[in-house]
Amino acid sequence: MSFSDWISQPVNWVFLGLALAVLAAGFRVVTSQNVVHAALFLVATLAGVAGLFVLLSAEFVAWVLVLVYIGAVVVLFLFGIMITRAPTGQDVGLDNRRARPVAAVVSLGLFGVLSWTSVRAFQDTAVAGVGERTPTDILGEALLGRFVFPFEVVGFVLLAALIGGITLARRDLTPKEEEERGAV
Amino acid sequence: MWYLTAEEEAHAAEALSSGGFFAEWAGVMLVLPFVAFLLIVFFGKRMRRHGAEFAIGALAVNLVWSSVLFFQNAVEGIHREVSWVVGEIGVFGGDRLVFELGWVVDGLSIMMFWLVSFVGLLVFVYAVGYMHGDVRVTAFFAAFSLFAGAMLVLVGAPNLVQLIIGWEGVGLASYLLIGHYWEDLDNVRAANKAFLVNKVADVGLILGAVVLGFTLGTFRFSELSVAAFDHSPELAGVAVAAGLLLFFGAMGKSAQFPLHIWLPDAMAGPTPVSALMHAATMVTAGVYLMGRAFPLFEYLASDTRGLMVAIGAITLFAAGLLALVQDDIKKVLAYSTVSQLGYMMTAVAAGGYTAGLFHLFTHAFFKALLFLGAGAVIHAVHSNNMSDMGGLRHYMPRTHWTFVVGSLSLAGIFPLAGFWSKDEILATLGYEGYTTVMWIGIAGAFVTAFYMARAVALTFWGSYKGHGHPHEAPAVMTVPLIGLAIPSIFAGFLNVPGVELGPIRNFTAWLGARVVPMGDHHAESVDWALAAVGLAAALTGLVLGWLVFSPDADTQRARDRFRIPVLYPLLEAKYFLDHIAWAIVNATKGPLARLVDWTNSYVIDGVVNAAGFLSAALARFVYGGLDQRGIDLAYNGLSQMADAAGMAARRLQTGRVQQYAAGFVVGALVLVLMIAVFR
Amino acid sequence: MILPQFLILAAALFSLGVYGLLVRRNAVMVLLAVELMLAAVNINLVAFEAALRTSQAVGQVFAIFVITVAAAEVGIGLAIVLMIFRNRQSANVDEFDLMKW
Amino acid sequence: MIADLLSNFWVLLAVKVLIVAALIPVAGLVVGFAELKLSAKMQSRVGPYFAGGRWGWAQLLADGIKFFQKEDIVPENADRPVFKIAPALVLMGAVALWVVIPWGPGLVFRDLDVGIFYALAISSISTIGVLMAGWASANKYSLIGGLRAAGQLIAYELPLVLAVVGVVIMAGTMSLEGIVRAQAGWFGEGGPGLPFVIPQFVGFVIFMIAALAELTRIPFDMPIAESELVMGYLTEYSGFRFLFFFLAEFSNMFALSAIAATAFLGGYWMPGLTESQLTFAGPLILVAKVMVLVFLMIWFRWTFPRLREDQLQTLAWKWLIPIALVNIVATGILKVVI
Repeated sequence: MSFSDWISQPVNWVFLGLALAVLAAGFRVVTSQNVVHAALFLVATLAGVAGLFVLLSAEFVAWVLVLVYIGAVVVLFLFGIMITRAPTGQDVGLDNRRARPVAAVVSLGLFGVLSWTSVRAFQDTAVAGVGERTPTDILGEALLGRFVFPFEVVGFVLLAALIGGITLARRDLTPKEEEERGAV
Repeated sequence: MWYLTAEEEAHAAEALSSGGFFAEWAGVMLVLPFVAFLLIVFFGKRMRRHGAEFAIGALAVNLVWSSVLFFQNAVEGIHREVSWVVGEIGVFGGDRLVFELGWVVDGLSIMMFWLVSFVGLLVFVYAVGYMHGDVRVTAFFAAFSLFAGAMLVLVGAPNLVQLIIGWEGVGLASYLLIGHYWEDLDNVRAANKAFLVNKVADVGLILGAVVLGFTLGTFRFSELSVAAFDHSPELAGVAVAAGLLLFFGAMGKSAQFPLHIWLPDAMAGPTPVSALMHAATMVTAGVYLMGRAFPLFEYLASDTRGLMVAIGAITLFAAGLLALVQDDIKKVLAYSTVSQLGYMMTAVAAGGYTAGLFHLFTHAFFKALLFLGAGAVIHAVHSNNMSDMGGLRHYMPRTHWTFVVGSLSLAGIFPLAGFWSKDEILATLGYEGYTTVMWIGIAGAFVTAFYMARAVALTFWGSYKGHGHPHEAPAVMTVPLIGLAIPSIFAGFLNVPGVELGPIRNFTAWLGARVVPMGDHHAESVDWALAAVGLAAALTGLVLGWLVFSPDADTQRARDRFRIPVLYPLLEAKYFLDHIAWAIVNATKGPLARLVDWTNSYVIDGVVNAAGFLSAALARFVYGGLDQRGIDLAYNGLSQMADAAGMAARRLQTGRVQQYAAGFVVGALVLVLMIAVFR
Repeated sequence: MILPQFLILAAALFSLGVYGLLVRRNAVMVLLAVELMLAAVNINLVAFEAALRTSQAVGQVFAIFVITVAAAEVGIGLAIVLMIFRNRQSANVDEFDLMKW
Repeated sequence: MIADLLSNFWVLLAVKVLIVAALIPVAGLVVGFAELKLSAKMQSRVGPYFAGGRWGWAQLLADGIKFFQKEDIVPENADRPVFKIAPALVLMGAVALWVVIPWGPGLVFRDLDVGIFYALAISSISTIGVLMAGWASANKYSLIGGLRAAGQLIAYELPLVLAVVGVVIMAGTMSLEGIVRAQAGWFGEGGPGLPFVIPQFVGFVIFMIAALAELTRIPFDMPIAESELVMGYLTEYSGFRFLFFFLAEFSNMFALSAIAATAFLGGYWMPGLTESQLTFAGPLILVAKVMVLVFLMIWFRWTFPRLREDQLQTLAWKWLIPIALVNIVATGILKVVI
């Protein structure tokens, strides 16, 4: 498939737009010198990824991504950042400047190898489009049928993470505070 | 004279009853005091009487039990032996030499069971009053219960091993109780002395047990008796040696000259201890052992008799003399006890089985009575010394009268218990041909009466020389006194020669209920002539003592200060026996220790050192030559290489996760490329 | 649409994540970079699912699993960072080098 | 002609966007005016009176024009881009909700397979906007307000979603249209039907409480508690950016009420009406139901006192979520039994 064939499909314009947005936002996530900005750019990246999922006929996954990531995970990030420290404006020392060239080389090499292998391996394999979206009930049956055990395990992992997070992050009450709590 | 017919000999054991339930389970009596001991140890301090309840309860049960046995035996004669094999000591000539525990119920052991239970119970009750307010009442009763248990184990022992266990058990209890007031160093010394002297004697007992056990292949008394009765050849070979060894052991526990030196010092313990252990029961264990092994001495080891009778005779007279000069009332009684033990030992050694044990029986009552009386007095005046007493008959009449009864009984005044038993001994000695010893015994009776008259006079007559106001002991103490005074008066009638008391037969018959006949020599009727002589000697002693010591305090003091030259210092110094013992120990311990040291330093150490030097030289070569210069070099080189490699490699571990991640990604890339290139 | 276009995009996003992972000093920022990488992985999973059309939508199911586990990971990760920040007044990864010789 | 035109995807899309864009301000105005007048009634006041002649009906229009005229003030230390984007993001979340609300049989902009799930997911986006607003204002009251809002929204998103799960289980679909059909056809075609508020009353109560919290309305209005935080994350906003927030709140109020009405009260459906009748009567019926719920929310505003922050969290984590979980289990069992 030549590039002109590829670009002539309108859906690929949408893809291109989303991809560029995702990459641009992703780039800002790792280069932004403001913590909050980075987190917000992550929101943009994930929104773009959700759009890509819709393109890829995975609507349910897309909304899961929105609900879990944008609705909860990033909020949690922002929450954590703002509770600890969140100056507006530039924040020096977010990056390890000496590591930049090495990291750039490594990630570029990684990108090269991955894309090269992907192209070589899958050439012109077509993917399902927007109209052929996966019915949600198939997902539901897969989750609660064939994958019910991993599903339970994931639920258990979440529970463990919940308990672990509470245990780690809670501040031990001072005796006075404990007394006040007990009095309530 | 009284001899067995052939038929009687053959059927003596078979004629006896097996005794029924109470004999079958007589072991309960052996166990109960130990149960009481444990209960006292664990719960004693919480009890109102600090654990005395348990001790008294156990002995009360025992008294009922042994009384039943006593009457069964008196009516029909019992022999019953129960043994359990609990272990193996070794193999002897194809036979297993086993370790057994159990009980033997026969005339001798029943007499001892009953005696220990009866006197023990009264003394325990007395001790409740006597020990009131003491700092360690619980410990006292615990040790006392332990003693009772060990004593019952001893007298119920069907074999020598169990006897030795009980023997050492009573020794332990004795040690604990002599040292009851350990705050005073003298008491500790006394306890140590008693323990060590007993240990010296115990060596003889244990060696004797070993000799007998390995000769017969068993430790059982019954088989020993049968073998002796049958004149077993192999036993005959060792009989004299074994007999002497056993007698040596008995000398220690029963305080025979010259091993009697521990007993007067043992008076450091509380008075009830002196009464029960060091007068009535424990010290008679030696006499009991002689009685238990009597067939051995009767049928085989009769050659040892001369020595044994001699030692008994010396003991009875020398100890009696020592009692004359003591100021401490308990020591008077202690030397009196030694003297009476001499009587018993002499009698048994001379072949008077019944005579010796009958004296043991009666002596237990009146000597315990005297000790308890002395205890009541000490309790009242807070002093052991008769020079602090006097005139107490006005203050403590009950104690006075019971003490007088005990004294008269001990002195052998007709018709009290002591008269009959002492007369029996003197008669036996006469029949057996030990005439000299018999006269020594009569002289001893005189001495006995004399020092008892002195003790009564100095304590209860004259006028009070001490401080404060003495008062009568409480009922819990006087009731046991009366309880002991009654048998002190009447016990003698049990064994009037030739008199049967209806269904309850003569004491001789009870005591003869054994697996084999005793071959005892026993008078069929009272030898009134001899009795008159003995009584005369005793009365003379009494009257003389009375004349010398009774009138009043001043006379007493003057008379007491009168010192007979030569004799008095000799008695004062207790024949220098303690000095001699010290001298022996001091003289031997140095050379002996030096010999051992020399052997150790030059012989043993020499061998060890030589081996050591050789090994060291070899080791030095291995170490210096092979190890240090050869192997270590190689290992050091290797380890230095490893060290250097590690130092180089540890730079990789920076602790920075991101560097690891970078390395990880690079590694993955390289891997992918390699697969792509080389596929 | 063809598969490689999504794979290359995922590769690019993943590489960006790796870059952020290696460069960032702040632990929270490192976590953000990890989220990028996880998003890239999810793109791959969903894209493969769209290409292969398994009968039970296995790729999407696993994408959901990844999202869920990532949520757990963020929760724990942030708790740890908070803890460290509270104890050391710093959330810089290159200062957590206690686990070395 | 018109049918041809509408069959073109892009034209249809443009029309739909236009309708939504027009509906949102109208809905916002209606709800806002209702709030003004109802509040006044409950407090025995007259409320807006002069604007527009009668009843003060043009009051909010006048307010809107006033807001547009005002200067767009950005604080000196504010993070300008974030500060500016935040209101738009919040409004966007509110707008996107409208896509899936069915107004009648087939009268829906996009009947998504995962409709109700989409609605809940999209509504959570506004949380980000609130946080952005709070942080970018560079003002401690704003930041605290933003953080409070974030904590509150995260906490109440869970009961919101879990309360709906019961309905989804009963309907067997996440499509809002499907849920309405399930309620209408519960006792067979043409039967009386069953609004899910009856079997799912617990879920309905939880949903309404959680919705109030999501809207940060009294009694859950700690993020903008005047007496504590001036105006919370809204403190630094003025002019049309404030209007965006204002509009988003009322629009959200309407949209969430619409979703609640659809999920629990039968949506556009009313017993006794045929499908063709519902095509015309549906929107009116839905609006009527929505206005009942909006009235409820306004009523609560003047009934309950404001909660404390820890009471808020306790209510969510210790009461609503466990009850919602129990409700789900019970519904599942019920479904299996039936």
